[in-house]
Amino acid sequence: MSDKPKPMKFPPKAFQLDPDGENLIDSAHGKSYWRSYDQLANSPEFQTFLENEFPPGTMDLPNKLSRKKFLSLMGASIALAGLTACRRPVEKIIPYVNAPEEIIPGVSKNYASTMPFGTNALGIVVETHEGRPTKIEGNPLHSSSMGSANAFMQASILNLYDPDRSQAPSRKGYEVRWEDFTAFWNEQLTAFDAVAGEGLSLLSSAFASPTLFRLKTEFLSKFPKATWTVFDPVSDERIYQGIELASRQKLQPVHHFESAAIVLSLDSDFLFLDSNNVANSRRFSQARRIMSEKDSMNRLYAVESGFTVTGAMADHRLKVPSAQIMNFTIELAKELQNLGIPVEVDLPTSSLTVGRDHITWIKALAVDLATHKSKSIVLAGYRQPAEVHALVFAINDALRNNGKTITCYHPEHTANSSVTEYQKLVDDLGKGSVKTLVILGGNPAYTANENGEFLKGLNRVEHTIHFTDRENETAQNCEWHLPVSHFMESWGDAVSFDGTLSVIQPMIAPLFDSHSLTEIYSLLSTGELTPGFDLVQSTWREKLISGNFEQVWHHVLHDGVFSGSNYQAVRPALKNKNIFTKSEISEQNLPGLECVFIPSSSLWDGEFSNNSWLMENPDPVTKVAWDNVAVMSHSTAAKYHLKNKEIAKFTADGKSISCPVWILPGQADSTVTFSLGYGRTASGRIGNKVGVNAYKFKPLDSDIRQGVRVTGTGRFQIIACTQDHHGLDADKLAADAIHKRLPAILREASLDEYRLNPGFVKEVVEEPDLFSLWKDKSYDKGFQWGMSVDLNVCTGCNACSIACQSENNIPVVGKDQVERGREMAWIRLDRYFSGDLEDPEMVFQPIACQHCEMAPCEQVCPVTATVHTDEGLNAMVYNRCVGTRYCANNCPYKVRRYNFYNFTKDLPEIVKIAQNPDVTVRFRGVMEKCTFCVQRINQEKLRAKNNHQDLKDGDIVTACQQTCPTDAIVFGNINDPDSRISKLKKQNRDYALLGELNVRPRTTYMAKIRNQNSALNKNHFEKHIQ
Amino acid sequence: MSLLNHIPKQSADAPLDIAVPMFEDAPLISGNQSFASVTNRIAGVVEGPTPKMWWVLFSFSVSLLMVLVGSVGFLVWEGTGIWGLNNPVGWGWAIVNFVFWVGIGHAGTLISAVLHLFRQKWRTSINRFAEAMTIFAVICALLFPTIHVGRVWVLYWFFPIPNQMSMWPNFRSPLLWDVFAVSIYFTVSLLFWYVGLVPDIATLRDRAKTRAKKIIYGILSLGWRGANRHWRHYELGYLILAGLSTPLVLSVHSVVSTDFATSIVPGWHTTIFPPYFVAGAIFSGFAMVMTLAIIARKAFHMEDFITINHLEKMAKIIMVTGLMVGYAYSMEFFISWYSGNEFEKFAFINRAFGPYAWAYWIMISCNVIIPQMFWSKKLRTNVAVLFVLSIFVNIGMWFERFVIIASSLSRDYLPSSWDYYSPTIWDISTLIGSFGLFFTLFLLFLRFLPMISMAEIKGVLPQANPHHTMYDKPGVAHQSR
Amino acid sequence: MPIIAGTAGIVATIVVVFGVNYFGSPKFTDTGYRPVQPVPYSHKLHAGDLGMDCRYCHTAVEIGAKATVPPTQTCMNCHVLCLPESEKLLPINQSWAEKKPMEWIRIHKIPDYAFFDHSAHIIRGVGCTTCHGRIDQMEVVMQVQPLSMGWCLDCHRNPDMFLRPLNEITKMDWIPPENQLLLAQQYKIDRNINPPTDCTACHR
Amino acid sequence: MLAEFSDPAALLHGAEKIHCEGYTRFDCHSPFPVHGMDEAMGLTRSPLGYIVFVFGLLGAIGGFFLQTWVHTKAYPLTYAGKPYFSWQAFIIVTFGLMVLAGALSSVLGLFHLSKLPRLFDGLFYSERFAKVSDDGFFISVDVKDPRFDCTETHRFLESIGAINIEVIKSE
Repeated sequence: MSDKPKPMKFPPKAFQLDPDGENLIDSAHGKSYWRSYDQLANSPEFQTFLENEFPPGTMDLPNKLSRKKFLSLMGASIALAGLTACRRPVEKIIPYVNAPEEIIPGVSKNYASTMPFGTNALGIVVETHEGRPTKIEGNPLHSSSMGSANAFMQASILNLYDPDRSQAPSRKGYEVRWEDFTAFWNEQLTAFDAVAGEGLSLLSSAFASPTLFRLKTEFLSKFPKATWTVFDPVSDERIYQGIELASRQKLQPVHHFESAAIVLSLDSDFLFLDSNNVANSRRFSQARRIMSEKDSMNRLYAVESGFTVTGAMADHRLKVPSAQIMNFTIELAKELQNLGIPVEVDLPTSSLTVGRDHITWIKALAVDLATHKSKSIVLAGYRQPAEVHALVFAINDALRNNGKTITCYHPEHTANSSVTEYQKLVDDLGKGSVKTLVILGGNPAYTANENGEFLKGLNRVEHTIHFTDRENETAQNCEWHLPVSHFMESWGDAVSFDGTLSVIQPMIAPLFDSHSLTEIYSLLSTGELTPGFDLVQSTWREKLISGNFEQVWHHVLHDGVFSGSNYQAVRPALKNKNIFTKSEISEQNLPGLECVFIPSSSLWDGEFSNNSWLMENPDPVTKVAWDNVAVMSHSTAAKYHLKNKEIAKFTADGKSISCPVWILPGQADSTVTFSLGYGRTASGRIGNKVGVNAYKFKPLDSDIRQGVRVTGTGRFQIIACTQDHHGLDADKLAADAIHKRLPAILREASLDEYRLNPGFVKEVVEEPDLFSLWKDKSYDKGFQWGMSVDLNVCTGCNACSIACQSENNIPVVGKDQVERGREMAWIRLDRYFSGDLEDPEMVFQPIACQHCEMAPCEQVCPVTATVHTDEGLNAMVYNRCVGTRYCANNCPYKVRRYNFYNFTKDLPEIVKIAQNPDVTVRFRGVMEKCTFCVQRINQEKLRAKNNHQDLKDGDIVTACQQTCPTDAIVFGNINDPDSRISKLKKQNRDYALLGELNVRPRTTYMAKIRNQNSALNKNHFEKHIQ
Repeated sequence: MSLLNHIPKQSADAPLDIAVPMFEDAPLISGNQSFASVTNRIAGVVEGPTPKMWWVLFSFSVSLLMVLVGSVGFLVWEGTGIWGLNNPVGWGWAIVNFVFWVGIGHAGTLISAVLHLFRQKWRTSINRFAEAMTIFAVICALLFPTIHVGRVWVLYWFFPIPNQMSMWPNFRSPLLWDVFAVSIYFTVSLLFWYVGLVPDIATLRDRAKTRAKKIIYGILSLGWRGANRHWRHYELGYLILAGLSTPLVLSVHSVVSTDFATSIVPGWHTTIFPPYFVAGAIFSGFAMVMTLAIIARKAFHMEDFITINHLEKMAKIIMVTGLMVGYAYSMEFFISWYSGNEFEKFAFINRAFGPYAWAYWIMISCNVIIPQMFWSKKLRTNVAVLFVLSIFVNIGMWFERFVIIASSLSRDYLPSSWDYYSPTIWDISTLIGSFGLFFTLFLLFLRFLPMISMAEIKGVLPQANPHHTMYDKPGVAHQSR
Repeated sequence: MPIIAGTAGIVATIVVVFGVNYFGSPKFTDTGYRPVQPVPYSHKLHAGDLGMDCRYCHTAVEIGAKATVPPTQTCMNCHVLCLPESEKLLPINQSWAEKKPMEWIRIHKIPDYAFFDHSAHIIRGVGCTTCHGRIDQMEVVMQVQPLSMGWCLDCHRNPDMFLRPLNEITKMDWIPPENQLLLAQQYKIDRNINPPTDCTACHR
Repeated sequence: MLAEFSDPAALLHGAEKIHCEGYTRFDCHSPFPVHGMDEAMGLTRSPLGYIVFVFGLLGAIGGFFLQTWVHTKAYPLTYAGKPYFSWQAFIIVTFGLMVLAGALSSVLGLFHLSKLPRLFDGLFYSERFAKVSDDGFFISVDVKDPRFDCTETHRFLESIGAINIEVIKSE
C-alpha cells in the first residue's frame, strides 16, 4: 500500500505490559485463558489480560463490535467499566507505559516478510496496526508472488489468530513447560550421542530454507545414523523424478509463460492449485492480455480429467482420464516426430480412445507446437507419473523450450518430499527399529496413514515427539506435543523456486507458548533454545551475505527479498532415451471408475481446514462451500443411476468411501474427482467433521485410484452451494432463459471473430437509446471512481473475494446460512458453462457492487442510508440503515448482503483481532456491500492532501485489485483521461453488465476472447447452459 | 374540492329512492321494523348478556394473538434471520401479509365513503362493521412493515422529525409514500368510524343502565343531543369525510403498488399495478366483509338488517372486481410478451410454469375461476355458498401477493443469484397470529359497540321520510308506531 | 373546545418531539461530561499557567487520526525531577515502577461507526479549542461541544469562522479577527479546503 | 321548554310553524337527520366546507414545502442521479398530508360548529328526552328566546300538534 515496507529489527511487542518481553508467556495467561475459555471469560485475569495484552475492541458489546476501537488513543485498550456514569458508560483509555518509536497509533505500517509454502517461498507485505497484523498482500519485489497473493496467502492471517492453536506444550495430554522438554531432550541427546543417532528418526515436511537446511545438515552430521525423512501429502516429487529421469539432474523448473505463445497443460492446474501458481498466473496473464484487436495473445491447450480453473482458461480443452494422459503424451510425441520435431525418446506403442475428435485435436496441437518452437510450453501436473514428466521434458527439449520459456535450477537449501522414504520409515516403525520419532510439522496420521500402518508403527516407538501448531490427529497419538509458532510470529528464511532468498520476519510476538521451526530445529541438535533471530542472522552472515552485512541485511528486511540472490539457470540436455521401461503402454481402460485426488481449493491438503474464510469460500468450479463432493459427469452419473447430492459409496481394493455426488459438466467420463483436506477430526471448531476424508481412499504413492466401483445409497446430503446450476436440473425453463441471457451477460468471442468484428461487444444486445426523464446529475468534476474487470484474464481463482473478506471484515455465516443463500461475500465469482452439456466451456465473472450512477437501490431507501457521493461512489451507511432490504430487492446485480443475524457475535475474542480497524464491523439488521474500499480511498486522499501532493493514478488500490494474480481488476479515476482505467474503458471490448437498464454502472467488463486454433474452431454464440 | 359545491342541493332534497335501479327490488330492511324495534334489536346486542359463543371465539382469537406476540418477540430478539428470507428474496411473507391486510382494509372505507357519495342506501346495514373491519385490518397491515425491518428500534427515522444528525427521510422512496399513505389512511378511517358512531353511542348512553356505562358512553358521545343544529353540520362533515376518503382509499393501494411498480424487478415493473391492486383490494375487502357479515348475522340474528339482498349485492361486486383482477392477470402476460423484453417475458412464464406455478394456479382458480359461480342467482343467494366462496377469494388474494413477490424476486436478472424462497415456521406463526389480533379486536367491537348504524338504518326506514305518502292521511303515522 | 383540543394536541406533539430530541441529543447528554481522572492532572496548570504546547503530550495529533494520550514515560520526562514525591503523582510513579499502564477516563468520544481524523483538521487549520474548548482554563477537563453529527455538519458546511493561521493552531485564546471571513476565503484556496458532506467522509 | 312530536312529519311541520311564529332560539331533536329540516327551521348552509378547504390546502402546501426544503436545502443528497427538486416524487406525500389535514379539520370543525362536546345540557334532566336517540322527536325552546313566554309558548306548541310538553328548569 502507501508507505514502503519497513525493516524491523525486533518483533514488536504485542504485549506492552513488559518492555523487555521476557515473561510474555506468563503475562499472556495463554494456558489458563484458552484452556477454559468460558469460565474465565469474566475473571479478573481475563479482564486485565484483554485490557493490557490485546488491542482494544475485543471488549466491545457484541452487537456493536467495532474494530475502530483498535485505533483508540495510543493503540491501547478500552474496557467498558459498566454503566457507572449516569449518562454513558465510562470508558478507559490505557496508553503505553513507554511507547515504541515505530508505532503511531491509528497509522498502519507495512512490513515485508515471506510465507513459506511447501518448497516455495511467497513474498508478502503485511499490514499491521499497533503491532497487530491485519492484512497480507503480495510483495511486488518478490519473484514468486510478484505483488499478488492467492486465497491461501490472504487467509493465512486467520491461521495466526486461530483460537484452536495449542497454547502450551503437553506430554501425554498433560500440560508441561518447554523447560521440561529441553530437559528431556538433553537426556535423549546424550543417549543418542553414544550410538550416533541409531534408532532416532525425524519426519519433517518439505521446506526450502537456508537456515533450516543448515540446521538439518548440522543435525545429521551430529547423528549420522539418524534418519531424516521428508514427506508431504501433496508434492512435486514426480516432477523432479521425471526431469531427473530424462536429464540425470535434480532440477527445479520454472515456467516463463509471459514469453510463451502456446501452452499445453497436461492435467496441470498451474494457474490455481499447482505450485508457484501466483507467479504462473501473473506471467500467463502478461501474454494473455490484449489492448485491441491488433494485439496477439497466447493460446492455452488443456488436457485434463476434471474441470480446473486452468481448463476454464483454456482455448481448447480435451477431457481425458488422468491415467490416460500418458497415452496422450505419447501420441503427441509421435505426432511431433512425424512433423520432424526430434523427440529423441524410444516411444512405446500405445493407443488412446477418448473424446470424439482427439486425433484431429492432437494433429492441430502438434502443428501449433511445431510452428512455435522455443515459444511454447508443455507442462504436466504433479499427479502424473515420472515417465510423463520425462517425456514432457524431452518434448520441451525438442521444441527448444528448455532455457527459453522454461528455466531450470539446481535447488539448494531444499528438502523435498519422498514417498518411498516415508514408506521406508513406516516399515522401520513397524519393525520397531525406531526408538524416538520426532515429527516436525505435518500430520501423517491424517494424510498418510494407509491401512493404519503409520499409527500402528507409532505405538511401537518409545518416544514420539510432535511439533505442530495444534493438537491434530498425529499429535493425539504422540507422547510429546509442542506448539510451533505461526510464520508471522517467527524468524526464519526461505528460498523460492528460482532461488530468490528472503527473510521471514515476525510481525507479532508469539501469541501462545510456542516456538518457531527455526528455533526448534536448532533445539534438536543443540538441546537449547536459541533466539530465531540469531540463528537466521548467523546463517546469512556465514553463508549468504558477503560484504557489508548490516547494510545488506537491512535491505533484505526492508525489501523482503535478497535481490540478485537467485540461482544460476542451468541448461540441461536430454540424457536418457529410454524413459519407458515397458515397451507397450496398454490403453488403461480398467473396468470401473478412475478416482483423482486433488488438494482442496479451500483447505489445501487440510492445513487450512480450520480457516473459516477458506472454508466458506466456494470452490471456483463446483461452487460448493463447507463440503467436499465427488465430482462426476452427467453421463457417468446416469450410467450408475446417481443423482446430484446423493451419497454414493465408492469401493476399490477393500477400501471404501461414502461421499455426496456432484454432477458437473466437462468432467471426463468415468472419472471422479475428490478434494483432499476435509473430514478432519482434530482440526478445530471450524474444520472438524466437515466433509469426507478422502485420504482414507487415496493410495499413498499416487493421486489416482483406478478400478473403483460405485453404488448409490439413496440418501441425500444437504450441500451448501452458492450458485445452483439450474440448467442441469430438469428445469428446462430456467436453462433456456439462461442460455438466452448468457451471451449478453458474459460477452465472449474467439480471437478471429473479434478481429473480424472488433465491435461485436456492442452488438450482442440491442440497447434501446438510453435517456432519462430528468436532467441527469453530471459527474464531470474531481475524482470519479470506476472499475474495469478484464474477463479475458480473470481465472476465477477467488483470491479477490478472500482479500475483500480480510480487508472489509466480512463475517463468516456458516454452512446452514450459506445453504439458505445468505453468504456475505462482497465480491462473488459467477460461474457459467457455455457450449454443450458434456463438453462445455466454463467462464467466470467477478461481481461486486457496480456503483451505478443511477443506482436503483438509492432511489428506494426510505431513510437515505444509501446515497451517491460526489465522487460517484454508491455509499452504504450502515449506521443509518433500518434494514428494509428494499435496496437489495431492487439491485439488478444482487450484490447487496444483509446481516440476517448478528454474525460477529460469537466470534472468539482472538479472531476479532484479525479485523481491519478502518472498517466498521456491521451489526445485525443492516445491509452491506462493496464500497470500492472507501477506507483506502479516504486514507490515500488524506495522505496526499496532508503532504500537499496530488493523488497519482494507481495510488489508490482496492483490496481485490491489489491481490488479483492476473491483474484483471483495475480501479481509478475515470475523470482523468490519462488514467489506466479510462484508457481501458475506451477499449472496444468494454461493456456494462445489464447496461440496457440504464443504471450506468461504474464497473464495466471487458469481453472474454478465446484464441482458438482455426483448425478446431467452434462457434461461440451457440447454445449456452449454466 | 368540487365535491362541496353540489353537496347542499343533494343533501337537502335528494329523493329517497335514488338508489341505482339494480337495487330497487326488495326493501332494504325486512321485517317491518319501527324506529324503536331497530334500536332494541341493535343496541340489544350490546346490552344483552355475553353469549357463550362469544367467549369461545374470543378466547380462541386471544390465544392466536399470544402466538403473534411470541413470534414477534422472538423476531426482535433474534433478528429477521428466523424468517425464510435469503439473498435474492429480501421480502417474504411479512410483506405479503402487509399487502393482504391493507387490501382487506379497503372495503370498509370504500363501502362507507364511496357508496355514501353514490347514495347507496343499502350500505347502511354493513358500513359500520365494514369500517371496523377496515381499522382492524389496517392495524394488522401496519404491524408487518414495522416488524420486518432489521432494526425496529430506529423505525422513527421514517418520519421527518428534526434530530441531532440533521438527517431526514428520503421522500422519493415508495416505501416512505407507503408509510404516509397507510398511516394517514388509518387515521382518517378511524375518524370516519368514530364520527359515524357518535349518535349511536348517544343511544347507548340514553339506554345505559349502569353508572359506569352512562359515564363512558356519555363521554364518548360528547353530549350528542340529536339536535338539528348538530345534524346539519354532522351530515355535511360526514359527507366531506366521505369525499376525502374516496380518493384516499383509491390512492392507498395504488401507493402500495408503487412499492413494486416503481422498482426495476421484472414482474414488478408494470404500470398496470395501481388499478389492478385497487381492484384486487376491493375484491378481497368485500370478500372479507362477506365472511364477517355472514358470521355476524348468524351469530346475532341480524337477518332483518343484513338481508340476503345485501349479500347478493356484495356478491355482484365481488364478481365484477374478480373479473377486473382476472383481466389484469391476462394483461400482464400480454404486455410482457408485447414489450419484447426478455426479462419481463421470463418473469411471467416463470410465474405460471416455474417453481412457483403451484401458487400461481391456486391464485388463478381462487380469484378468477371460482367467482364465476356468482353468475348464477341461485348460488349468489345461497348463504352457505357465499360464505365458502368468500373464504376462497381471501385465500386467492393472499396467494396473488405471494406470487407477485416471491416469484419475481427469486428469479430476476442474473441467473447466478437465483434462489428459491420457502417460509419457516416463524413466517407461518406470524401470519396466523395476525388473524388472532384481527379477530380479537373485531370481537371486542361486536361486544361493546353497535355493529350496525342505528341512526342510518332509521334514516332509511320508509316512515323516516316526512314527505312519505303514509303521512298524507292522518293516523297512519300513529299505526306505524 | 375542539379547537383547543386540536391546538393542544399539535402543541403537545411538537413539545414532545423537540423535547425528546433535545434531551436525547449529545448536546444535552454529553456536553459538560467531566469525569474524575485517576490522577488530578490539571490542564489549567500545564497548558495554561505553564503554557506547554498541546503537542508536547498529544504527539500524533498532526500525523495520525488520534491525538493520543501520552504514555507514562512522557509524564516521567519531567516528573523524575519536578515534584517526584508529590502524592498526587503516586499513580504515575506506580505505573512507571510496575510498568502498569495508566487508566485514564475517556471524555471526548464519537460513535464507532464515525471515523474522525485529527491530522486532517489540524493541517487545514482547525484549532484545538474549536472542538475542545478552553482546555487551558479547565482544572478538570470536560466536554464542551456536543460532537453530534449535526454539529460536525454545521462546520463542514461553513467552516469560515473556525479556520486559523497554521501557527496558531494550539493557541488557546485565539479569536477570529475582524477580517476573518476574508482570511478564510484565502485559507480555503491555499490549503485546498472543501469539507466533504458525503456520508463516506466519516462513515465507512 | 321541551315538546315531543309524534313522528318526523309532525316534527317538520312543527318546526316550520314555530319558525314562522318568529321563534329563533329553538331546536328540533330527532334520532336521525330529518330531511328538509334546515329549510323548515330557516337555517343557512353549514360553513364547514370552507374550513376544510382552507386546512386541506394548508396541509398540501405545507407538505410540499417540507419535502422541497428537505431535499434542496436541509441536506441535499443525490439519489440515483435524480435532481434534488423532483416534484413528481413529492406528490403522493403532499396529497396524503392534504387529506390528513382536511379530515382532522372537518371532524374538529363539525364538533366545534355544533358546540360539542357538551357533556351536560339542561335537556338531559328530562326523562322523556332519553327517547331522542331512540324514536323521540322533540322541539326545545330556550327561555332566552325573545318570543318566549311560558304559557304562550306552551299553548302555541300544543296548537302545532305537540304531545306532552314539559318545562325543564336547568339550574
